[in-house]
Amino acid sequence: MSDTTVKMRDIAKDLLDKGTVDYIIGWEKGRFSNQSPPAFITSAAHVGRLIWDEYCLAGTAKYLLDDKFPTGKIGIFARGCDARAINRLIQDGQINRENIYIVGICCSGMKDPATGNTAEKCQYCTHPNPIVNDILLGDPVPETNKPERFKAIEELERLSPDEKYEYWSKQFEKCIRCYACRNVCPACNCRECFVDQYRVGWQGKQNNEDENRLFGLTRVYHIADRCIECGECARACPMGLPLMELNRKLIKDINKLFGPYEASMDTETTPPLAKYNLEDIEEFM
Amino acid sequence: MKRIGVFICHCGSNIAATVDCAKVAEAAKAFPGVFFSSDYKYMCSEPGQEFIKDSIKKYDLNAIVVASCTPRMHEHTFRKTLANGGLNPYMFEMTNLREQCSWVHSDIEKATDKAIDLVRMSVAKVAKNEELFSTTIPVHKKALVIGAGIAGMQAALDIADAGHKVVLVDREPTIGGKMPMLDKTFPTMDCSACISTPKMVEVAQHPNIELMAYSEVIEVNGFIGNFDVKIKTKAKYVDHVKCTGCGLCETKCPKKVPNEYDLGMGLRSCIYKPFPQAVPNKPVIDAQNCLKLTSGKCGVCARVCPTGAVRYDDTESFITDTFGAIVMATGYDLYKWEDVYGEYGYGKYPDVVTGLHFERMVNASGPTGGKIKRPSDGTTPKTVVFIKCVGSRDSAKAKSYCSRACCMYTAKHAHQFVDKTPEGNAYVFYMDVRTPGKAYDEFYESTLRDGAVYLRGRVSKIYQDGGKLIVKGEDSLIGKQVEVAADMVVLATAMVPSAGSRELAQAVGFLPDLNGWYQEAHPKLRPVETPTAGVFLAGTCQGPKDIPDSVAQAGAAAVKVCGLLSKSELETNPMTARTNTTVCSGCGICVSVCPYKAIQLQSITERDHHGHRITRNVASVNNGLCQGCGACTVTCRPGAIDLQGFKNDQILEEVDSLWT
Amino acid sequence: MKTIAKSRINEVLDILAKESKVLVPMKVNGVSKYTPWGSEGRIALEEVNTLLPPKDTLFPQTEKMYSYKMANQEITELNIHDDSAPQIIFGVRPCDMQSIKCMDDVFLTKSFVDDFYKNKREKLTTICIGCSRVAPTCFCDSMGVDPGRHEAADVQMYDLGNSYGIEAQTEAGQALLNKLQGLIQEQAGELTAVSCTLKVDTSGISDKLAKMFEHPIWKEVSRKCIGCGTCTYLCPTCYCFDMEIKNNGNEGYRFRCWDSCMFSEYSRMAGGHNPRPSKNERIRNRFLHKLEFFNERYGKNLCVGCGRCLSKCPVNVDITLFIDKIKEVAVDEPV
Amino acid sequence: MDVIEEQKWEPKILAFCCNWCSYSGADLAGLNRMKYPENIRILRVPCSARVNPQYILRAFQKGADGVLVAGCHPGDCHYSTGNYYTRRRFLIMKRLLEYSGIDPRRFQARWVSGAEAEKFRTTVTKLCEDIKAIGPNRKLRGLK
Repeated sequence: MSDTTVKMRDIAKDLLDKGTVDYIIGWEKGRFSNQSPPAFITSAAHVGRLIWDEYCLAGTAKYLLDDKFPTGKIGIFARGCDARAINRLIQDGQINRENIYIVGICCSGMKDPATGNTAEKCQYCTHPNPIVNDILLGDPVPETNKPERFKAIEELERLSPDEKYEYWSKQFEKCIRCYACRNVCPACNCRECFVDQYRVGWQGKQNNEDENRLFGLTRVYHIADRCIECGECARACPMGLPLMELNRKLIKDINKLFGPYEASMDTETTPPLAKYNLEDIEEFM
Repeated sequence: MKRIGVFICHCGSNIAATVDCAKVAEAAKAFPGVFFSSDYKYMCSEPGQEFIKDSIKKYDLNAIVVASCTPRMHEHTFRKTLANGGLNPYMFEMTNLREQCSWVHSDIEKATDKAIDLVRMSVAKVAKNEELFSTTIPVHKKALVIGAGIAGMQAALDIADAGHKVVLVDREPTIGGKMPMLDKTFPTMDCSACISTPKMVEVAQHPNIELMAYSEVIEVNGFIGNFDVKIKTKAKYVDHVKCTGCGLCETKCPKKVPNEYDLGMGLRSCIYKPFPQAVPNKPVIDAQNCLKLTSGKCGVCARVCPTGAVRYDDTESFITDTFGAIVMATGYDLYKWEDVYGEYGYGKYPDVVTGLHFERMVNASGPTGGKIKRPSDGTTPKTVVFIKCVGSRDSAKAKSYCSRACCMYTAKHAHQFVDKTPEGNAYVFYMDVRTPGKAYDEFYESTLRDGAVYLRGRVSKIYQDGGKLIVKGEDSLIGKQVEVAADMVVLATAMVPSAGSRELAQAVGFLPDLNGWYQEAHPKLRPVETPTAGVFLAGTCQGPKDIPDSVAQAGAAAVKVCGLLSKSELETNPMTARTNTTVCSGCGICVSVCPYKAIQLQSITERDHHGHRITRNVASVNNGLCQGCGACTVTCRPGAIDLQGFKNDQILEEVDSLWT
Repeated sequence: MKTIAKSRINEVLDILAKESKVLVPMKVNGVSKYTPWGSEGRIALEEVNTLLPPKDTLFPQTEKMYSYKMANQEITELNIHDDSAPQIIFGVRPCDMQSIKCMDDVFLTKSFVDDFYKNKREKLTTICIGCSRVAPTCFCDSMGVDPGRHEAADVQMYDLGNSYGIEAQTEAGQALLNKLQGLIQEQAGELTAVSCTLKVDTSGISDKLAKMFEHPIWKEVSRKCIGCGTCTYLCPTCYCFDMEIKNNGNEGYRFRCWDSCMFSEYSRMAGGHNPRPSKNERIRNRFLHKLEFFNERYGKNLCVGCGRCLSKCPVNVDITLFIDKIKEVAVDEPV
Repeated sequence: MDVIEEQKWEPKILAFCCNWCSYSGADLAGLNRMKYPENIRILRVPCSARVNPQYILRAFQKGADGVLVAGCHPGDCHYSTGNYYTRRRFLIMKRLLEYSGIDPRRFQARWVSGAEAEKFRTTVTKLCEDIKAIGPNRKLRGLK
């Protein structure tokens, strides 16, 4: 048992005993050794369920939306990605910082349950250390901005329009519209998703390549300047759509067009598409 | 369930000549929700509108589409027709078959197909229209006039005489603008100052006018009836309450600098009034040049001032006030010919001057006491060449437009010169002589009779030769090169919008045209209004004009203002943003993009699905402030905030309808 | 028994494909699913079961029901849609075969017959291949399914190493075998019995759950659910659907498409009220439907133990763990 | 689309025009009797900032061969800042469309003032020519 696990349990026990938090969100072992799904610990007696290993893949922050108006504080274990997700939810006005107690964990990356190699979402992680926390576990992991994470996008950009279309057709043709990508995404925190607005009719419910593509492109546009690159969408997708290749395309362009920007590094910076600069590049003359 | 009526207008032959209106009407019958469709010669005519009203009753219609001209023309007309016909005026959509179809196409078949598509779009949209109702906003019965030239003064006086409060702002130490600088006014040759300075005094003394000279508008917020304006008054260094305007300080001031009012031809002290009849008739200190303020030495003016009005520690001050209407009267500047006209010497020849220099010269109160003298050596010129259209009507080098006043004032100058210099020769190089106006052409004729020589052609070169300026040009009427050895050359330079007018327009919230002149709401029908409701135009800020036109337009603007201020409240446009609070998650992105600060997060208390009381934030829109641009709607991912009259489902229906 | 050499499976499929569409487990850009023989992709018989279940063949994710035309505000044309055609589905695993039986119950029995389903079902011939090995997530035998075979299949095949044992179980199956005469040979074959490594005890669970509608356990087991539709869309038996109209000016069509009881919008009523407001109620509905309601109505579980949901759920919501938990909790009277 | 249809194919191009500049620019083109192709269908919006990029996706999905978004020049927006947001939104959407395989010539955003009738004419004419050259749009097209 890793000593982070030990520390996790001690802290959780302490927080629950003292009543600092009503419950704490972490991870526990699933039925199989390569599963460490999220866990909700409500009493000190159960802190033994908590675990920290290389299969703690799922994000914890999104669960804060299930309890937006808590009676007491919510404890949450947060890796780098979860911390940015928390900022995202705070900036989007969904939760209050005062209502949560963040136990940050410096994360050196998880494994893909299927292959045992480094999980893709972690391969390209630029902020493994929680940027916001009330207490920090483990020693900070060295951070790089991983320019290589845009390599796949650059390669796609080099394709001809028809080749690009062909590539995405193959992808969207697979989509089953289970909306796992949306439901794990901390930037997807609307009360009612546009796809569910049958009265307005943004989106047909038919499952076909084009409706799926429409959903895919709209989804990425909706999170364009708010994606925190946690990679949960791609991880959650049961059909293996390379969703981060869409997200990162916009992230790349936004950085190029409007200057360096990383979403949710704080809770104040206005997202680039909600502001402007008189000197923005001009292509529409 | 919608019962839609469709009316296709022939607009005489304007539409019918290119679009098969009957065919369009027939096609429309088949569109979903259409229960009546017909074509008609003139929908906007009285009988046309009656036709709509009758059909509403006869076929029990509850939504109407009229396909005719641009909605920018008649949308309002037909909304009223609906109201008179007993429908909500917003159950209406208009299809633009004239400006955007019949007038721009010639192939009847294709134009008709397009027309059918355009009508289909409107039908699809109107099927989603909802009844809208306007609310009212208060009107602050106070007007702001920006710029106190002849136009600004006239507008201020007319509004004030009608009994409304006016604040008149000018950035110069004195009001009056350019008119008092002029000597005589064409065609009557009465003294410019003699008729403008009394107006200045009248303005200063009017009980309803608050004068703010040496001041600038720096910030404008709000909307028609409710403009919140921030005005800066520059540091005068003279307490105008104490100052009696005796002028002692000006005589004692040890430092003299070129006087802007005389275009640098004369001198003034550093504590100064621009000219003797300045209003307010009290001096200000020119901080750039004042010895006390620049070096701390001197202080003479303070010592000699009998009332102790001089205050070197004076600072700029700010006031904010609310106005119901704004009149823009920012006037013009003269085109900087020195920057581009190399053939005239780029301004390096002292005796090549502009018409305004000439005005100051011939003006008895000017730097030369009314004597026409060469700036270079002060001698009286015998031969003067006048060149028209310097910067005007010259799209290659400068401005493509005609400055309108030059023909007349050049005729006036020539007349004045030969008048004052009997043995003198006046040559006028011109492209055309434009004298439309009462007694204008007669005046020009008299100038010819006075002996002024008009040469039709452009001047190709001016160069110095000893004491003379050699003016080379062409007389295109005889097709010969001409050369005049002149003592002085007077350029009729183009009018351009005054410095800073573009920034001011943007602060107020409308846009100048391509030349920087203020764009009127409609070139013919709304010449003194801007696209921004409650903001009006007077004088040359809208385009080159002479004095009579400026004064006339000022009066027109004043009437518009009085009309507005006569109401105590206004109906608001109901086509504003609205929030669906069940969908709104309170992320607040819409708040950040609203240009009118019309959206705020407001907390509401409700019960959640499990019956627990919760308090959460939602966006709430101030209909008075919202102008209906819809920028917020696009930032809202779930479309919780939507724009009435241009709702997401309406626009999506329009798009879809094109491919049904 | 009758056998066919594995090396000649392609020939078998070629012959069958002459007369009707043959759906074969294939890997098509990364996804294993039942794919028409002859289309691009690699045949994937080695996979224990495909990522996408065969559900789509009988109950498409999006299915046109009827189309209409209008003129002058009146309906002028109405056409019921029927795209059913003879189909053979090859290589169905016993768990998925069982799922077809579940759907048969839903769409064909209890005095309700769904024609769209019926037309397709009547024209479908099923060829089941018994499993010679199982995946760690397989638990079909706990759900009363024999991993080795399924009696409902028209043709049953057994993996004998280099060849498949093959036998007809229905007339349709016999007719199909007749077409393969040349390829079939007699040879003795050893059937190796397989059983799942993942076991759950479902005995009495239906009755127990009947008493647990208000039990606090739902809050606990639903907590980590993210409310996506992965489990229901990958499930071979989940048959919930929504019906919508796609209108396009004066014409349009009505279609039905899969829907998921895991979506918050699924149970939202027109007025906005939602009888299943949170995942708590939604998860309860799904598990009760699978293990209780369906049992009550059709006498079997609506879970066939294919293991797709537990291997693909992004947060490992695991029906087998849930069943174990139910066993543990004490319930006497309804709470 | 078969060859015969191909030959009589005429592109249908949707143009979102802001009420204050581009739409009145189009009106001015009419007043001046300027001619441009019939393939343009103008959809009037109060401001280019009202144009949701999702509308463009929708138009292509429905079968648009080309889409134009036209608004006031930066600095000239009737609502003072709307088109600055438009600019950012469509700088992004333009690239996303291209990335997903839509020929970049099929989508354009342009600033057309109320005075620029000629610019409106040349813009839509050019757009039409380009799209006639690349042929009907078959991408993103949904089942009707």
